[in-house]
Amino acid sequence: MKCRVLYFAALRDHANTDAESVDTLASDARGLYAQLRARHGFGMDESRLRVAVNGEFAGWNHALRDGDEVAFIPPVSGG
Amino acid sequence: MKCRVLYFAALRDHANTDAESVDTLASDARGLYAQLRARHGFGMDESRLRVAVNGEFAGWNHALRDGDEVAFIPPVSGG
Amino acid sequence: MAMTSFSLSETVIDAAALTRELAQAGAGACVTFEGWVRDHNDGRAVLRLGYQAYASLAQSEGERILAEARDKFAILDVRCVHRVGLLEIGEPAVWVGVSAAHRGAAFDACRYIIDEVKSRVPIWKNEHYADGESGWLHP
Amino acid sequence: MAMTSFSLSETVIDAAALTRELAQAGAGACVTFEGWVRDHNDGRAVLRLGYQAYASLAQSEGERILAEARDKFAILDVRCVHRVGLLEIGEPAVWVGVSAAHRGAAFDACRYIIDEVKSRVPIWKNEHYADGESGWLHP
Repeated sequence: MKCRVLYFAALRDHANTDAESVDTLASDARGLYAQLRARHGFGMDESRLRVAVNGEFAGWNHALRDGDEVAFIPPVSGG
Repeated sequence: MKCRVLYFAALRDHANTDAESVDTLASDARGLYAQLRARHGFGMDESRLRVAVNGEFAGWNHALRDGDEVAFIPPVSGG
Repeated sequence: MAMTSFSLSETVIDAAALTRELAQAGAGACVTFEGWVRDHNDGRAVLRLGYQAYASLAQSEGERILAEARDKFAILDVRCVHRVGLLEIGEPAVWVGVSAAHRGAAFDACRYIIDEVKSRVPIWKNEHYADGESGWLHP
Repeated sequence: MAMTSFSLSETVIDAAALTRELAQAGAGACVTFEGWVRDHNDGRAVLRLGYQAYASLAQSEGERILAEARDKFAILDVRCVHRVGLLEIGEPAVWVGVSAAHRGAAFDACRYIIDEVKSRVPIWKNEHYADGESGWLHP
């Protein structure tokens, strides 16, 4: 299946893109991040990130479906 | 001796003036307020007031001198 | 600066201009408090307010409070303006602004200042009620 | 109203206009917080900042925080605006304003909102340093 992945801040710099379409066999967000971490060499451990699926925060075990929009949220620093 | 007495808020309404010159034999602020309370019929007990002499907060036992400016400060309600 | 941080005003408080006075390159936080004239108090409809001050003592006590805030909290600058005279519903009666490197000190100092101003500065509120009465508040 | 209380802005925040939106006849207190771009952080000189947001999630999470504040505190109205894009030193990066009948709730709600916004809303700060480097802050 295909997911749309959004990147922000340090992950965006690292991936060198703000979004990409990803073919994945991962069943959940955790598996997808592991796949992308291997591809892009992200230094940030899963424990520092949050996940959002289709614009809502979700758990790492969130089951992915074809066409989902997934974002991995680095620690925020607004304000 | 003579003191200048300033009135504010409810005391001003009661005395019907914002200030007056007072001949007094009182040795301290407590005595002066007792004298003025008798004259004007102020309902407010000394325990609810603070005293200022010459523009600074002072104690009720503050010894008065000729020419002092004395104010009896009702509970404040700014803000 | 310490001598002009507190003031009484007979005219409308210009919050934007006051906020600009607090600006410093090292300031990361600015907290302001405005006290507005409410249309009711203790269940009575209020039409407008009059504030009376013992001006010279209000000035010195106000400055004393701001100096205390500078001592107690890690703040960079501070202003407080209190209105005197007649005010309509909704007008700002008092304005407090604090700038600081970090927000905790700015919040704490702003809260400290308005609490102390309300309890210590010789200013009195005269409420004019819808039923035609008026009265000084002496809490 | 609840759907437009939080917003992201690419242009300068107009604090005076936002404050006017909070006005209500029953409001006696208004507390505001502004976060300003500081000229230093962790000992490094900062020239300017860039803010990046996950806009749709920032919007919904910001609104959620304001709804929580309305539930937790006796407040009348609330607004929060966060800048995105490039900001110069001294510019307001975020503005929070709360009106309430009484000041305690206004202070508590304003503090709650900025604390939650800083910890939960997906917005990131990129600091541009005097030495030519820049870096995303991921505390």
